[in-house]
Amino acid sequence: MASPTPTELDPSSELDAVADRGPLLSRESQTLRFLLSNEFGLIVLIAIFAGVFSLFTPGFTSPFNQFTLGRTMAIDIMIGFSMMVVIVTGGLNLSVGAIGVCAAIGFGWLVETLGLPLPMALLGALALGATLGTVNGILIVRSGLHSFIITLATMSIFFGVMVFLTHAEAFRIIPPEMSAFGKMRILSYVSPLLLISIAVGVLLTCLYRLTPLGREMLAAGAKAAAAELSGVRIGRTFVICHSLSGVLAAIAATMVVARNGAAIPSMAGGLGQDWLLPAVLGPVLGGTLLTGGRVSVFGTFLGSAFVTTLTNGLLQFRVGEFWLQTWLGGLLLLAVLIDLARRRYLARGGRRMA
Amino acid sequence: MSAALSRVLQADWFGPLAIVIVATLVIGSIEPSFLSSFNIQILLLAVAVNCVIAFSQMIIIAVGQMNLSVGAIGGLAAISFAGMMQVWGLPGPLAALAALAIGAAAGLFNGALIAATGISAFVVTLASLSVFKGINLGITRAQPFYGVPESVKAFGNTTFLGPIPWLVLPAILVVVAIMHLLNRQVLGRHILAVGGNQSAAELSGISVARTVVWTHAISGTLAALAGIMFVARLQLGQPSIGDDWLIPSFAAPVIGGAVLAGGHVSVSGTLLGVVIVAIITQALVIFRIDPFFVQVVLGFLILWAVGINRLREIRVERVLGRI
Amino acid sequence: IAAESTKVALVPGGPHPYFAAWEKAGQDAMKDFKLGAADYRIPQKWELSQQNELLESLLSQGYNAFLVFPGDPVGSNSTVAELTENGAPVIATAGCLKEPTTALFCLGTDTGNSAYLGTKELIKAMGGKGRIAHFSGFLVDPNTQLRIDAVEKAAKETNGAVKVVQVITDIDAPEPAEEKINAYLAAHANEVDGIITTAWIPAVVASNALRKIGDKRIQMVGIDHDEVVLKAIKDGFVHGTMLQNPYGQGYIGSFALDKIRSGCKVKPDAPFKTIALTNRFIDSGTVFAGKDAVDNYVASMQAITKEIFANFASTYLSCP
Amino acid sequence: MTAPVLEARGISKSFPGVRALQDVSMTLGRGSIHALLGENGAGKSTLIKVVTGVHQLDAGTLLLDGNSVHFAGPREAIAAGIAVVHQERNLIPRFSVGENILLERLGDNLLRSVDHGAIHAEAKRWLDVLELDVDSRIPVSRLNVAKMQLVEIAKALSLRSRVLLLDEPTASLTPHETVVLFGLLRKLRDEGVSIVFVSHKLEEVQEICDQVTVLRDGRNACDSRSMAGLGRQDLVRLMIGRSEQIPNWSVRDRTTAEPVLELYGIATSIGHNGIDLTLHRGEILGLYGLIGAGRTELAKSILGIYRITSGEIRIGGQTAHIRSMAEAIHCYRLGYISEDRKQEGLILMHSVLENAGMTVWRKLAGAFGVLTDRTIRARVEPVIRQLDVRTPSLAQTVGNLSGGNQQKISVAKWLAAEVSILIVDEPSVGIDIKTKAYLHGLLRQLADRGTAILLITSDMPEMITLADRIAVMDEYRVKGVIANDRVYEGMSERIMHLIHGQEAA
Ligand SMILES: Nc1ncnc2c1ncn2[C@@H]1O[C@H](COP(=O)(O)OP(=O)(O)OP(=O)(O)O)[C@@H](O)[C@H]1O
Ligand SMILES: Nc1ncnc2c1ncn2[C@@H]1O[C@H](COP(=O)(O)OP(=O)(O)OP(=O)(O)O)[C@@H](O)[C@H]1O
Ligand SMILES: [Mg+2]
Ligand SMILES: [Mg+2]
Repeated sequence: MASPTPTELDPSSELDAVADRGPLLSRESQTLRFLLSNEFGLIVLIAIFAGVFSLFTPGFTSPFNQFTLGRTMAIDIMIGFSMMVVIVTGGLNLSVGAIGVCAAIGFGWLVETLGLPLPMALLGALALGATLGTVNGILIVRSGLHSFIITLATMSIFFGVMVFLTHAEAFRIIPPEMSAFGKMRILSYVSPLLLISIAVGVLLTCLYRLTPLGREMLAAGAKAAAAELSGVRIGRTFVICHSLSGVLAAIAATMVVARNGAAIPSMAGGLGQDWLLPAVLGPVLGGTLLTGGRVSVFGTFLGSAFVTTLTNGLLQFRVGEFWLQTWLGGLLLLAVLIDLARRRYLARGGRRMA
Repeated sequence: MSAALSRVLQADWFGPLAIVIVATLVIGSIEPSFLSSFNIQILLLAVAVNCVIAFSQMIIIAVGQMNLSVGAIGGLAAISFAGMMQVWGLPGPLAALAALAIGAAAGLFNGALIAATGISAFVVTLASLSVFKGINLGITRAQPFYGVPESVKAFGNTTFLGPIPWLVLPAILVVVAIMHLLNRQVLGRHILAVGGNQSAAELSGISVARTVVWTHAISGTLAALAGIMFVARLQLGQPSIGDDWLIPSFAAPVIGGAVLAGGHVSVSGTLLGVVIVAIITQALVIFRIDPFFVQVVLGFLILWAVGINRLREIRVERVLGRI
Repeated sequence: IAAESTKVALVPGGPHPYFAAWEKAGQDAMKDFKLGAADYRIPQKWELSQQNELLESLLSQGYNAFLVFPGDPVGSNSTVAELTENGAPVIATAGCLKEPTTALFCLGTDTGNSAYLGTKELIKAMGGKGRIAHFSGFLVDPNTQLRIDAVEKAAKETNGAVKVVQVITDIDAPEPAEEKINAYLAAHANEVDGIITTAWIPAVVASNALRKIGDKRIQMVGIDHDEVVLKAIKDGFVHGTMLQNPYGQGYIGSFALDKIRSGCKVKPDAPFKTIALTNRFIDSGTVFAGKDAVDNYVASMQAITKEIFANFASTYLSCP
Repeated sequence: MTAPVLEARGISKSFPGVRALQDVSMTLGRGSIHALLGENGAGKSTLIKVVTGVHQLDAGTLLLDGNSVHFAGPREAIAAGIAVVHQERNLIPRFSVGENILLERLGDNLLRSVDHGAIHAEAKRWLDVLELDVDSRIPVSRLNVAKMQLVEIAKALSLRSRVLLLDEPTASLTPHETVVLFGLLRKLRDEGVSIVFVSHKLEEVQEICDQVTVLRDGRNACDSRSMAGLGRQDLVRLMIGRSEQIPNWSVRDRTTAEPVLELYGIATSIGHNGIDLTLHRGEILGLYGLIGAGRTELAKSILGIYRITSGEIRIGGQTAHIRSMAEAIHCYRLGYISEDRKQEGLILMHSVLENAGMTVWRKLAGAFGVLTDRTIRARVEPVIRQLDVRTPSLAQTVGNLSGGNQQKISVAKWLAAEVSILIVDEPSVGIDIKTKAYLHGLLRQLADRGTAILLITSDMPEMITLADRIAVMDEYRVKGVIANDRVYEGMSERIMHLIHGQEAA
């Protein structure tokens, strides 16, 4: 296999002669790049573990388990997305959970107390998420402080205001279509929530691949100074990232409402902290860089899917109940080591190909 | 003179210190019992343990990584400490040493794995968090160890020189040691160099791998120390010790001026960050804030504290002509 | 249906010492009633989603009867509904689900009532007047609000002689509990006469704090049976504690689930109690244990268990 | 020739998709200064990195004093007495100048204490040797690129090693610092140190080197020849396979065209004062000055990065208040090629395509705001080809390109942007002579088509080749503006006279 060596690109010595030599991208290196990618690694890992689980536990492949697995996965993926769009900037949004809970409670209030129709209430919840996210973004950009500390504070504030207003009361009277949606099974295996996550994932991929805004987000996150000197409006871009994070958190929250059949303040734990782990785990395993500037929507999807599969399978395995976490951590380590070995092996092969 | 003044104004600790002083004066004048000897003792206790937790994270921030497993290591050390005293009847100091060793070993495990494989510290410590917490639950089955000897309890509960708790001693030792380490010791400079620019450090002949391993070992040891101190303070080995350390462990260094990307941390700033958080927590209790409003006030106070500090930085930058 | 086919899962909300007795209760029930299984399975963390996942998974694994401590009184309902829809009866245990729910009934401690009774005991010990501080658990747990209300109610009944001057919440973890309770006592110890705690960790920490300041003037009523609390009662730093009956819950609950699976129905006219969350509540017993009762608290709980068990089937179930 | 100190034999090294070195050899004699030449991407830096243990070689052997050695990492190379200044800056930004200089020498005993006093005393010595006037206690992040480069050189010198590898050490230095450095290098050579010197400035190479190795496309074009008898055109031929084409551009006068950028009495928060400049349509106005003259800062002040305290800026005849770069580009069609490609010019972790297209994304987005790789490629590929960028593909990470090729990308993205005023700050740092000619041609073309260019460069020949007029700056003031008659000797004399003249008088 011959990848183009630099000599092939040597232009003719005449200054103005721009020869038309076809695209500079070669197919071989694209294939190798995919095989070396995180996404491929995760697919392999999911396949390995899913295979082991379905061989050794009877319950894993049952329609009900696959359905609940998909449902849990869908929510974790969406939570992962809402963190991912901020990680792109090199920051974090600790308040994803708090925004999510606020959006869920806001949704509950809109349908139960105000009696709004379902679509309006959903829009209202998303708008609330966007607003809170925007507040984060503006505070971060205006103060110049790290998003970690700002969202740490707003996590307290958003959640505190919500608890203060509701006194931790849940909203239960949500439209029956909503809870039915949470329980709905397509072909008895698939939760429609998973389809929503896939759809959002496709949209996000388009954002980063096909729009100037998405590219600017990545550029600003990778190296703000360089992006700024190329005309990217850093501040505005960062604010939009946070607003988007708020919207995605709100979508995740409405999915949880559908799943729980109620909007409850404790759905994400105290201050919404229970969301933090799934929020960061998916993007990080999926190859989104914590330092910003690189994103993989599909990777986040697979990362979250991998962790939920692993957890689900381990629960099926019935390892000693108190030792489950040890197993989970151990298998996670094993998984990244397998992945590392794969990458080393392929990289060596790739160099030989060159 | 003005150079010295501007150096002080630029220092990381200046802003947090000003906040601490102002807050102490304001709270003390409204509620005199804030400055009572018992309250100072409580404040010192909280600061003593929390600053060790913060340092165990700070040192990892310094090298440009994150350690999500500080709480899990602390919890594991705590229950090992209490467990060894209860089950094997080990004397306190011996059990403490063993628990510190467990913490160091856990840190070494993290560090070695990160250094050897190049997998991000975030993923490694997340997985090991799970492993350590699982061992904790597996051993205790969520039951506390109660058999903490009186001597350990006394260490966690008594004071000297008036209101100063004994537990402050290990904390002071840690502060001094970390300060010395980061400013004056080759290892400390290596840690900051790796955090500041890893590839440059590598090219300058610094062994990044060795530095990372050491850093994690120190972090693990500190987390274990915090766990041990907690057992002394709580007087029992609770399996849930450490579950909630993560966010506070980051908050104090960041309030104190640490750069999350690595290469710059401030020991005094972090210490003051811990003090600020402790004062805020206490103020909320002392002023009897409606429990449903506590979180809101807490959030605004954090914003206020970091905001003030940031304003000062902007002033300094403006004086230097950067803006 | 034969008893061997009954596979009970006892699922608490997360790892917590309170539920330790469930394991033994399940094993005993399995032996005594010849069940297929009565396993104690815990979620790894106190997270509603983790508990939901565990329950769903247990269902796929073939468990067909559940004793569940609801992670959230409202939020756990949809998962419980899913379990019952799949033919597995559920009893809300130790904590209740908010109606409407598909759980058969709630077998547990009336958290509000327990707090109320505890406060009454405290007020008695305080001589009928004074100021009370109340330390409780997670604010997002609706039970916390019930407890706050119950304590307030008991204080109100004294017509102003007793006042609740402080409520501190979100101290279910040892670290914040240490910090906040000590800080409070440091600033306001001489302004309170009594402490009521309505969660496990605050009870432990407050007992220690009182021992530390050596103050026997402040009266305190705790909750549950942590050794620290019991010892503090013996030593006179704490007035008493409100015991609950986890063993009885696990044992009787397993028994009831098996009966239901073998065709019994819950009597519609059974003498259920009504509490804030539900009108199908069975009290698993809550007793106040003071200084004289701490040594044989196990015996007293067993007595209650025996008593409830003796006519449980006839009172609450109608069997073919 | 004296006994070889360091020998590389048949070295090969590949990266994914690139064969960087193939069977390359080089022999380094004791007490010699050895030039390592080649086009951008020829493999010079890679060879240096292989020799110093940064990269592991795929094939070949390294001999040190005749013994085969293998360096698993930079530590071992340093321990073996090899010091290096890499092409990219490798400093710890928050560490003091002094500590950066002595970083290698902190030692391996992790528990030893650091004596800051001794460090600064020692560092001061090396700063003095290089005649660099900075306080060794300030953090290096406060230095400009040129001073950072000198610090890096001091860092290598302080190791007092037998072998010194310098990868384009003079790229961002002005002639003055270069003279000081060369004096020092000669002294070291006479003390028996073996030095490898990489540079694209052939005058420098001819001035100081006694041996030469030339690489072409990763292979030896010549292996350790004596410099004696090799002329400039011989070197060029070895490097690019043909001789240099020296443009013979006519003198232009654009001062009659309409002014597009005017500065009147500009003073800034960092010390500029009373600056008057006018840039006309289609004009290339040079801005010359020694390091620290404040040219970069003036450019950044125009862009709104530093505060302007008094004076007026007019763009296209209208008073302009630029507050951000985005405004500069989108409202005033004003572009800026930064001198600091690593920090401000490029996003090293992103691909060539992303980097080169960054300035035109907004413009290229089609209906519904959709912007595909294909659209961007169509716009940037011609420029990238014209600048002869060596990359396996447009998807290559810019950070993996050779230094000169990175610089080309940071220039290319502005050539693609089609702005009407372009500020160009040290555009040809690290670019080989062939591409430099292309670049000059492109800039000249732009100007011919009406773009006004403000050219900041410390490279006097480049300045005299390109500029129509030259403004000379010193200590944050404009000392004078002279028309360029493109006669090197006369012009350089007049420029230096403007800088030093008034002081002497
Ligand atoms: N880490 C890397 N990964 C992939 N390719 C690389 C890497 N480092 C260098 N290369 C490639 O190796 C080739 C040689 O690069 P090198 O940096 O040695 O060139 P150079 O001669 O120093 O050029 P310059 O004059 O521009 O500095 C180039 O094509 C470059 O793209
Ligand atoms: N904010 C600042 N704080 C301290 N020093 C500064 C600041 N801004 C600029 N300087 C210093 O001012 C001097 C002038 O900058 P610089 O050398 O970049 O000017 P220049 O004429 O563009 O030089 P060059 O030839 O490198 O382009 C430098 O020594 C730089 O370190
Ligand atoms: Mg190079
Ligand atoms: Mg400059």
